Amino acid sequence: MVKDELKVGWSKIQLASRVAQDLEDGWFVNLGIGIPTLVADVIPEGREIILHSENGLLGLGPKPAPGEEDMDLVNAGKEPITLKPGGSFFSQSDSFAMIRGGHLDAAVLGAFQVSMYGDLASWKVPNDPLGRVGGAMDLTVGAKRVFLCMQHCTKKGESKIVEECTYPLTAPRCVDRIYTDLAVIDVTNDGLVVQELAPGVTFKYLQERTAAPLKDLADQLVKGESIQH
Amino acid sequence: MVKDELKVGWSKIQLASRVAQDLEDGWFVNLGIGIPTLVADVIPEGREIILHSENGLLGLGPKPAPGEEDMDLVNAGKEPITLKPGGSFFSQSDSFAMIRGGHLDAAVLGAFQVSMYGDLASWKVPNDPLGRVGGAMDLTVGAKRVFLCMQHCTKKGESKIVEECTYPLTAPRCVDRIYTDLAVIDVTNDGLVVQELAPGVTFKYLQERTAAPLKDLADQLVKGESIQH
Amino acid sequence: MIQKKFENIAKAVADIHDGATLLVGGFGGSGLPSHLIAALVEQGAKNLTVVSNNIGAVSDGVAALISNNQVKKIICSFPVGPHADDLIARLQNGAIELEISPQGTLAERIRAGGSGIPAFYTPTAAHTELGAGKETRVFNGRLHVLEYAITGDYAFIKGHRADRWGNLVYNKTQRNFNPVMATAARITIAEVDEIVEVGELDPENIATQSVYVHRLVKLVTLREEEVLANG
Amino acid sequence: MIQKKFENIAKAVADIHDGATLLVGGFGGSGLPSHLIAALVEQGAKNLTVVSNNIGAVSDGVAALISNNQVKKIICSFPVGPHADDLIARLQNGAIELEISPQGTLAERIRAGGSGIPAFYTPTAAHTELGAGKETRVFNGRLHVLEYAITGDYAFIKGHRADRWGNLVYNKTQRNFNPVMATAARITIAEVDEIVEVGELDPENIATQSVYVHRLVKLVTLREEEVLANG
Repeated sequence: MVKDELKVGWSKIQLASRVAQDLEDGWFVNLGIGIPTLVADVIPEGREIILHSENGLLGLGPKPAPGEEDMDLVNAGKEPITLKPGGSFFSQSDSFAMIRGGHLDAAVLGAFQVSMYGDLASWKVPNDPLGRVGGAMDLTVGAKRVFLCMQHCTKKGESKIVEECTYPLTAPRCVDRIYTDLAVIDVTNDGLVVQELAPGVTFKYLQERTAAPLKDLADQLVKGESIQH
Repeated sequence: MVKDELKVGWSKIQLASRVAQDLEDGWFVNLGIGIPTLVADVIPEGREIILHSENGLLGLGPKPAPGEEDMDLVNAGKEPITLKPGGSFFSQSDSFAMIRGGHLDAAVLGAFQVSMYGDLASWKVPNDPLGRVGGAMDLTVGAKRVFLCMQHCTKKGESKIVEECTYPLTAPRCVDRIYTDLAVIDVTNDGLVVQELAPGVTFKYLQERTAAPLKDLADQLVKGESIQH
Repeated sequence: MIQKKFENIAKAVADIHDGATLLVGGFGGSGLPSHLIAALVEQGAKNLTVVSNNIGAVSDGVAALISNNQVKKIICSFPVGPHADDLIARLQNGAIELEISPQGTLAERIRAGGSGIPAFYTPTAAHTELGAGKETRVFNGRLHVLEYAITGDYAFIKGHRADRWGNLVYNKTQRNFNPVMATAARITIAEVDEIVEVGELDPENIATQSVYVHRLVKLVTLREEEVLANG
Repeated sequence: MIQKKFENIAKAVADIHDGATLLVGGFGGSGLPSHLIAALVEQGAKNLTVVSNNIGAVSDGVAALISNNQVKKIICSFPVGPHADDLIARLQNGAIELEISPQGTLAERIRAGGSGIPAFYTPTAAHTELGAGKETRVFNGRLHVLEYAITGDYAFIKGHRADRWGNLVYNKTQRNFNPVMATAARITIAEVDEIVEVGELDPENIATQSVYVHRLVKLVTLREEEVLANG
């Protein structure tokens, strides 16, 4: 049973579902590459969320059935997808006008690091001559809300939540909420406030795995402090 | 026969035809309001000139037959027109991206005044609190060639060609060629060079009606001077 | 479920506040959201800043708001026309402020507003009265002026067909300023001839995407009015 | 009569000179003008500056020009992928210069190039390594960077259907960078699946207007190749 004890927290698909739960009916949302992409498959029934893909479409639908892939119908990760009724195609310049102009209700993105102030590092590891910025910087400055959806720690076990990012920034002060396999954490003017713990996760367990101070929502509410984001 | 002696020069439709003669096969051309609009009706046969209208179309065709007007298909003067096969519709921002980006081969425009340096005044009379700029400034800075098509003199008999414009400028140093009822005149680094005289017009007659010094193309060629525009 | 259709045009414009900035599409009468304008005349909001290309070309355009004393500032490229008399009178007595922007600069300023670009340089109007007093800069040996983005609290646009998500297609040159203005307002309200089922509009041919339209009003045709009147 | 169709793809790229700036459409393999790229590999022009979003996603994209040592500078947003090894090697030995531009900034710089806007301000990349060294300015309390237009001597784009005037329509997300790049080059060359009669394309649905396309090449299908081969 040791194995089970180690597996606290949400699986990737549970994490995606937890994010999806917070996306409101009628929102326009961009999903980044990686775990965020899974969110498309777990939108609660009866809710219309219009997904945006930065290569130029609104109304992204589920993966096509095997054999029905169309390489002219792909998402930002270049994977075949489908278009929902009501969807539309447009150019990259129109797509980023939409992003930069503040028209998306939320962007759900991955991260290398996020600071306690909401600084995001997601496009480059230090000393890499390349980097893969893509649309990440535009999404973080443009979307009305930036949600991160990521593993709480790196494969080496290091906290991705830090006091100050040591990786090159995607944008400063841009993240509103962090969803990890362990918790849902809001970036507020009062610091990082834990909104929800995943099954089997205690506040102590979470803080031990987080390289920045966390506040407990319950404590905050008891103290009557205002939670803003 | 006195009346006939007074009627030297080109009629409006002859003037429009003279302009049309210089528009090359395959050119994209914007026609301004007034006499320039007539150019659409006298494009030489066998030549494909694609006309642009700044309210958002390429491929402007002739006026519709009476009774077939469509108020959703109008030109920049808000008059009903038709669309040629191969034509297209687009927004104002796309239309002016086309203009400002230098994609039109020529703009044929009217004028209040034009200076010997090619400065154009066409949007406002002095001390008018209003002015009607429309797309004139964008066309004059954006089109590859700016052709004027106008009466040589005002109704009061004043020369529209002047040493310096006294009316507010549309753009400085922008006019390449001036077509009037009396002559075709190029704006060159050497000044105004008369390329062609209308029937019955002598160089002396033209100079007397022009408030800026003119040069005769024949003289220029004899002197071996370079004509540039 | 997304449903942007308002059954009542009055409700669609009810919250427009005094002092709001309003973008109004159309080019003369073509693509003009004249029913929304009429509803706003009825609603009565005052001290509006109105951004629209033509003022005075038609009586049921922005001229109607001016005549009803609802406008304190106009930004346009073409403030003249057969119905400009009330504008001229109010300019003369100082009741209205007029800002003339060249048509392409006006369109680009609105696009910038919708695209998150706060300012850009353009060669248009350099060395002219309309560029006077503006910040300038030389690029590639040519003088340019710095122009600032325009955004609106509301945009009134006219479309041909829509779906309940807010996707729009236009009819011919009706398009003009409508798609660009749709992008630049906090609340974009579209009057359309027809509302079709989601999925009926060709996804390759949606000129204004659903994300830009917040409220839809379907124009009632004369035939439909008869049916309504006859109960 | 206007006829932009070239019968021979080699002729369509023949005049591309050493040192030219080339815009290449596509997003990964979707909408990628891979036949034009192959023709340019054959043609051999060197010291190219290539502007394209993805480098290394597919082997028949810009990676082919890099591997053939035809590129001196890359401007892109995503220089990684399974076929980026030759790019990495040439960056390490200094044979290629790399400029990374955020994807939206890249698209907007190209749009600016096609639209006669020499420079604009954007919030993207402010306070980051990609904004470092750039001119900045505060608008509405927020830091912005000044970004400059990009234009090309040539653009390679991929379309679905065209007419001889040069009008283009695209297929789904094939559109991506193609319409914007088409506007920003002195000579735009499009490879298309089909060339139809003028008037067959829906005038409401032409995503790249005739004015932007200078040369057309129709891709020969496998079936047509068989027919040609068999006389």
